Amino acid sequence: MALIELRNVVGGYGGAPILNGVNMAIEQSDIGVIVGPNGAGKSTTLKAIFGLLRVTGGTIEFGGRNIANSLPDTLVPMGLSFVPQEKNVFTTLTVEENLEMGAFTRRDDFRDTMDWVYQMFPVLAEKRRQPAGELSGGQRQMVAMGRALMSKPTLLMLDEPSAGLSPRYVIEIFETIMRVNKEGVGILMVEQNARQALAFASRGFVLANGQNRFTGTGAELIADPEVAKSFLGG
Amino acid sequence: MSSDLVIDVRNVSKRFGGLTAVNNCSLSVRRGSITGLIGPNGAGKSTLFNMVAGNIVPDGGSVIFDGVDVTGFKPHELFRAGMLRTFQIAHEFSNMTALENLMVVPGDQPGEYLGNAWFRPGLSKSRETEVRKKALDVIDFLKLGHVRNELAGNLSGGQKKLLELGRTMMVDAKVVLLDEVAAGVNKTLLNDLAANIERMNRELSYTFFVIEHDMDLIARLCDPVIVMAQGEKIAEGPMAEIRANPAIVEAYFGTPVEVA
Amino acid sequence: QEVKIGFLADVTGPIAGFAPGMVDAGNLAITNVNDQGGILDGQTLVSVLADSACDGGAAGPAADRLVNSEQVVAIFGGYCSGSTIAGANGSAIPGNVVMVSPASTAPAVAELADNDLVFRDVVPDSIQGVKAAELLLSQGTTEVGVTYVNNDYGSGLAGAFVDAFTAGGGTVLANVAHEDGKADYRPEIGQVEAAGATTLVIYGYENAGGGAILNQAIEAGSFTQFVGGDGMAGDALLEGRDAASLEGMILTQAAAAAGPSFDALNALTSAVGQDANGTYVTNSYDAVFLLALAIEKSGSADREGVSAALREVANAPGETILPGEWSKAKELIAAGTDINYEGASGTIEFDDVGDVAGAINYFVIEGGATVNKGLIQ
Amino acid sequence: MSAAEAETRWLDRPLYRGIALFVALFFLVAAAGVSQGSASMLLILVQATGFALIALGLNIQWGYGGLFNFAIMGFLMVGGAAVTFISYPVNASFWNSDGPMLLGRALLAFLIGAALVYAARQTRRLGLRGFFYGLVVVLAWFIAYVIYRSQIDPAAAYIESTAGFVGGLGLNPVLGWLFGGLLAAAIAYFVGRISLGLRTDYLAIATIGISEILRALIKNMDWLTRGTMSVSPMPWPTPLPQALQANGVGIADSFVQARLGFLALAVALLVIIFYVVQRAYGGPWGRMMRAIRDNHIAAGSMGKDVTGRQLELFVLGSVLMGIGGAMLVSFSQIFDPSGYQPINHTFMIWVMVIVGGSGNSWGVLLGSLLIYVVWVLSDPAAQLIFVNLSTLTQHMGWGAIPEIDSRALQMRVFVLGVVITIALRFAPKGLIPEVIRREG
Amino acid sequence: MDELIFFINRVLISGTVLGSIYALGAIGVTLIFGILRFAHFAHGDMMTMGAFVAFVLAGLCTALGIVTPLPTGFVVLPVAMVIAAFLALGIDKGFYAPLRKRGAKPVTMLIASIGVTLMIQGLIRLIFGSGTRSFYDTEPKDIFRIDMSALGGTRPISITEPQVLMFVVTALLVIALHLFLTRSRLGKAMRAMADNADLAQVSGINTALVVRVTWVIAGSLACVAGVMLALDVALMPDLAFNIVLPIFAAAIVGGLGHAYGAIVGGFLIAFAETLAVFNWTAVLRPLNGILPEGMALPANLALVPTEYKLTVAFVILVVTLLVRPTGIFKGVST
Ligand SMILES: Nc1ncnc2c1ncn2[C@@H]1O[C@H](COP(=O)(O)OP(=O)(O)OP(=O)(O)O)[C@@H](O)[C@H]1O
Ligand SMILES: Nc1ncnc2c1ncn2[C@@H]1O[C@H](COP(=O)(O)OP(=O)(O)OP(=O)(O)O)[C@@H](O)[C@H]1O
Ligand SMILES: [Mg+2]
Ligand SMILES: [Mg+2]
Repeated sequence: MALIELRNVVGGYGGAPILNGVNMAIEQSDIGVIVGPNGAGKSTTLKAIFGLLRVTGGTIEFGGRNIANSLPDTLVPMGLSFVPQEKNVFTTLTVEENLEMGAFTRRDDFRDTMDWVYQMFPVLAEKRRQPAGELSGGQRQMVAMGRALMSKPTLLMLDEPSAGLSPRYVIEIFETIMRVNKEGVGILMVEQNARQALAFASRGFVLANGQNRFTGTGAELIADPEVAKSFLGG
Repeated sequence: MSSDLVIDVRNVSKRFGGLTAVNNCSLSVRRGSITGLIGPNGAGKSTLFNMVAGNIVPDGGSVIFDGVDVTGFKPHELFRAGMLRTFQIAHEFSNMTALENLMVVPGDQPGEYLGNAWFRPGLSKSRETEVRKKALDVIDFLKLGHVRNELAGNLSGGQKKLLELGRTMMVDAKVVLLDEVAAGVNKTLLNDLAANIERMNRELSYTFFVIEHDMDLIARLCDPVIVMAQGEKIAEGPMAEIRANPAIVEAYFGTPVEVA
Repeated sequence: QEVKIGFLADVTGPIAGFAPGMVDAGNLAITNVNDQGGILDGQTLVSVLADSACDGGAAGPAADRLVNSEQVVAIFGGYCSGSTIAGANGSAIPGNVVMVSPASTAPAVAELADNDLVFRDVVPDSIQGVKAAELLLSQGTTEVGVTYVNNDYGSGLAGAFVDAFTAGGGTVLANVAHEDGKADYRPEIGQVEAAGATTLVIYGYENAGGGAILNQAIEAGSFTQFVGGDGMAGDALLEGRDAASLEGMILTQAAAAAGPSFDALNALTSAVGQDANGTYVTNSYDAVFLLALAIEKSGSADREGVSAALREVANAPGETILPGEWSKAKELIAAGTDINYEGASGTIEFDDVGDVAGAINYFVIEGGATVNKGLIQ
Repeated sequence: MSAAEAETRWLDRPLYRGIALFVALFFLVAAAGVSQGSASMLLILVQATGFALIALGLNIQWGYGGLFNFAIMGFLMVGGAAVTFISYPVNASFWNSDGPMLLGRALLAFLIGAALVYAARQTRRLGLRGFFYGLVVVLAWFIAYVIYRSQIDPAAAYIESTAGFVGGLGLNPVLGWLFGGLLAAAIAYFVGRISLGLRTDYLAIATIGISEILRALIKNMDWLTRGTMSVSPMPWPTPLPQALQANGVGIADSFVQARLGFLALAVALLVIIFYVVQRAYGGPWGRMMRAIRDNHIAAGSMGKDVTGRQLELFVLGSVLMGIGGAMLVSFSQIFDPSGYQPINHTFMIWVMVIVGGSGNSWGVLLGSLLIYVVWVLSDPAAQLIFVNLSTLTQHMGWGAIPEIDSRALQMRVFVLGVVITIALRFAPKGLIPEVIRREG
Repeated sequence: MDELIFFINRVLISGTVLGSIYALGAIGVTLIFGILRFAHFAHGDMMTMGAFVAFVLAGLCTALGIVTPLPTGFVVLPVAMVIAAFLALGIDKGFYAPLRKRGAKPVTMLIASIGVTLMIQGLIRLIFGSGTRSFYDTEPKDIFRIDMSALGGTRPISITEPQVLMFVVTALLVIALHLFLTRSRLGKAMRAMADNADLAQVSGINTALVVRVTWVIAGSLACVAGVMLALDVALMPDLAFNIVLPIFAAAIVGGLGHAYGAIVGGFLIAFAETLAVFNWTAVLRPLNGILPEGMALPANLALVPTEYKLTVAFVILVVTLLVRPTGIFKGVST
């Protein structure tokens, strides 16, 4: 059974629907990447999963339960985690407090998780007492991901994690994502750095006008000339 | 001095509290060029742009634009002098429609003055028709036609970036400063945009000054490329030359992704 | 059948603290009238209340509602001078309605071009201030500090006091304004203290800034003598305060807050649980009772003639009428006898501009009680 | 689609919604007219017109410009003081005294002080920086303050003791309204220059501060405004009821006719201003202002002179406030500085604009009329409700509410509060919200 | 010496009392602003409401014949705080939560809070009338006069019991609040939400709970401030409404959203008010001995007349904002 499965999801912000039947399935071992033109509904899809907008049709199954229209504070304990694209750290809180906030829903001792995060991002351990607002763009992205990992998710969703990062950080972030995935966290992310992302994705989804256009493994999508031309910039 | 330089930044510095974002930095942009500006996150690129475009007053040093010392000028004065910028984090007019976002850009609209609005409606009206036509053209070019009546605040991240870029097409500017317009924009559309930038540069002799992390785009468009790190300019030259510099490669590009 | 008297009352706004007592006093007068046979041919006298909020802008609509919608015969009010003036100019004067204000002490009220329609049964600030100054000088006090509430009442009273006190050879060491409603008056008190005054004259309201200043001045402990005006007088002064610290405090108030008239009113108010010593309570009762008498005298529920009748029932000569003596007054009027109402707030004799002259009594706090010392000579 | 849904859609269209609400308002006013009589209704309408002008002024500042102006009371007082000065009869005893001469000297002192401050600020050009520059400027301010006080204090004392106050010029009140607008504009210009750089809430509290400062000045400059003693009666631009009565009009009719005259003048002014404002806002001027409101950084980089334009809006709005404030003073015939309270003269205007729908002149017009009418009617309404409530508690054997007459009136504010919260609850963007201009 | 004592009595103690009141009020304002992002205008009336709650409780105690060593109004404070917290929660649920749900703008919330202010004011006056009341009707207020004759002073330093209590309570509350915000999970969540509400929601923080906690804290703090003010001065329906402007000024000068900023701002405004009208002659009088003949100090050396007292506070405010546009501690903004 898939970790998460979207079937014909329809939803929007109150006006005309933005998602007109989105389908996707991710296993816990998968890295899924959503690509597509601007305004296709990629971010909206992630928000729909995370309960940040109204889903009016279709089902979103996570761990066998339909979670459509559930709120984040119920989804996080279930193992779902989300890193928005912008403003994804608490700038006035220290790095460590940022991580603690990620573990807000947990009642158990989360110190080992924190150690795990610090192991994965050693820079953060150095800066644990520093306000997150003083970090560079790449470091912030790590804090954001660390925060999301503190809830010990089984599925981590990321919205354009590489946007605005210098090439070096793009590589670092992607490597981190792969590492996280190897630790047993399913990944679903939106990327405009599509070629690079699809290169290591096990599942790729091309979205346009709120609908799936192509689905396959990352390699398949890159190889598809039609996809390459219309969505990956040739 | 040399009218060859349209932007000449001399020894500017900017501190935020304890942090020196730009440190005694000098660089210049040749007229008619597409000059790239790259560097690690937090190098001070956007801060430099802000000082050139008048959004931040430098702590020291001066900015020469088209032979005039414009240090301390207000952004709108620089706009009138022919400088136009985009923002890294989209600064759309969120409660206005996409179309209006573009229509508001052209300067010197007679209808923007109360006197004309009250007493010379004809003048305002004819200009208004022109502006609308132009805005519609730009909207179509950016493939935003279907959302032209949507509030800009409701657009997707990439669409906002496109709108940001669209503004530069609404006026004839001498110099356009682009701050990471590619981030979040679909690559296919980006190809069209790059072609358009090249065309404007060639046919309308716009000068572009481009901050970008997308090396393909930089390589395609820019010559020369300036590299900044820790608030200072550390290198300048054609892209090939920059890529050949091992120090920069190590600090900035890193190594290619290995597929797991 | 009803005869309406409008109450133009500043129930909300800056003087909300003591306006209710005044409204109640007015209503008490109305109850007295109705209980003793009603007005004219046994008709009921009723009050119509309108809120003027101590603001000229708000007083306009309020007064107009009374004059043009409710068609009242006469108006009791307003309280704040601004309300009285705005109500008079906007509606009462053009509408030919008599107004009697129980509390508007500003000189501007006397200057209205009012066709003899606007009266007040409160002694103008000037007289009380002058009398207080004379009293203090005669007692040998030559140096005082003054603090007054920064409105027409306080500044008028303090102005008159200071002028008279200095003219009489005294020195006003500090003359400090205060605004009502502040959390803290220690800086104001400090200014007076700093000037070296040990006698503090407070021209404010006991249930607002004046009371707070008195408390904080007691806490400061550097004054030996307090003096207050009618705004400070009342039973509430001794409630919740250590009477010992007020020992010797002098209060001035328009006469006769004692004597048969006051006692008569005091009996009436105590019966219904009101406080005759409350701020402007006597003036309010008198004003409404006088209006009722004037309507009775004029013989009809018509606005015309109330003004002239008011003078006749208020001014000497005539058979004396005390507060609450409605049935007696009614009989006398029916018999055509001239009457002269003696107010609980003082001898009410309206002059040309509708003001009362009034004598000033003074009181001293002695042994935890307010003792009436009679007229200031 | 169900019928209910269709209905909400229909009402959601701003035009229909606006018409429906204005019709409802008309009935409310008409009902007030029937119950209160036409004279009272006209009085309410005149004052409401004044408030509408003021609210339009705030709408220009907040609705168009996003400027958090909480200094409305200050501008109303300025307008009031202005019309007092222009239209109140001439005070001969002042002009025949030494007062004008002393005031002239004070003015001279003021100018000297201003020059001194200006000069001190120019030391920056001479290269003075940092601490010493600050020191020089502060010192200059202090000296200027002392020089000015040394002249104005004796002048004030002299005038207050000889002539009371300076009196007026005895000119037509309409001139006074215009002067009120002008004076408000001048003050708004300076206030704006100082404070418009502040962000929303910080600007709000700074302007509250400025309005308190203005109030303190106007209330305590007895020589100029007669301070707490208030000035009256102010003349009307149109005939007073007394004047009509002198010409043989009956009392009841005189009220109606006189107020109709004033109302006609006020409404004419409102219509002209409304038209003029709407016209500018509908075009590129309004679009530019909305752009600045939405994102002033971007607007600046798109060539809009943000500070200049915000100042333009601030001054323009304040002009309307000055005119409105002056008109209200003329109408009520009294200028009473103690009567001004932030809650009634600043926050209430905000309520009018927000409940009506900021950014939409029609909405603001509706809001100001509605709130004012509700405020006036809350007086009898509160009495009706709560006196009956007291009777009820009496019947229930709980005893009457003490001081019920006054306490019922205290509930006026409660009635108003209920109306405000209910209106916002069902229309958080205002009764007639701003229209998004979708075109092409 | 007397001059110094005078200064202590008139400036230090007076400024501290006023500053404590402003600070207690401003903390609530600033917390609500930080987390809910609107200027809660009704805060002043929540203070008054809290004071009346305590007044009723104190009245009950007296009626039951309970005698307490400290002022009864103070002893019942904990209970009053609980009640005030519930009232605050109720107000939020009834008036602000529906607006929040519909995404109302901050200014709409501000106007709604004006509506709430008006309602509270009306209700308080309906129930209690508009007169002034005192917590000390049945017991005298203790005044401590510290004799300074040992140090050569002729006058005592005087301070009242409620003032001492006020200092203690303010200090304790500030420390408790600090510990709560920096140490507890919920406190950190509150700061997180003040920082970035959307991200807090995404992190799974129960934002509704945080909002409730905010109201509980703000409501009970308002109650403390109101009771303390009423103990020091007197209890009246417009007790705190009159000082809501300086309270906002304090919160803003300190920088909105910062609890410590509110404290600094409160004391700054209070001392500005106090010092502006302070008559410097009182402390400089010894100089008269040194100064040459004919150059005696004038009787009044205050910066401004008392009519302009609040004006000075506001001038300080405006000047502070011109130098630091978002307050001393770099506050947030809507
Ligand atoms: N307004 C500000 N206040 C405080 N620090 C700032 C501010 N703006 C920028 N900085 C800091 O200045 C440094 C340079 O920032 P800048 O935005 O210029 O970097 P950049 O080169 O554009 O980076 P990127 O590629 O990530 O956009 C960073 O460390 C940043 O945190
Ligand atoms: N809050 C909103 N209200 C109304 N419409 C919205 C809102 N947010 C997004 N939209 C619309 O939904 C559509 C899809 O937006 P979405 O953000 O999902 O795009 P995207 O695929 O993530 O694009 P991008 O690559 O540019 O980020 C867009 O047309 C946008 O205009
Ligand atoms: Mg997106
Ligand atoms: Mg940047």
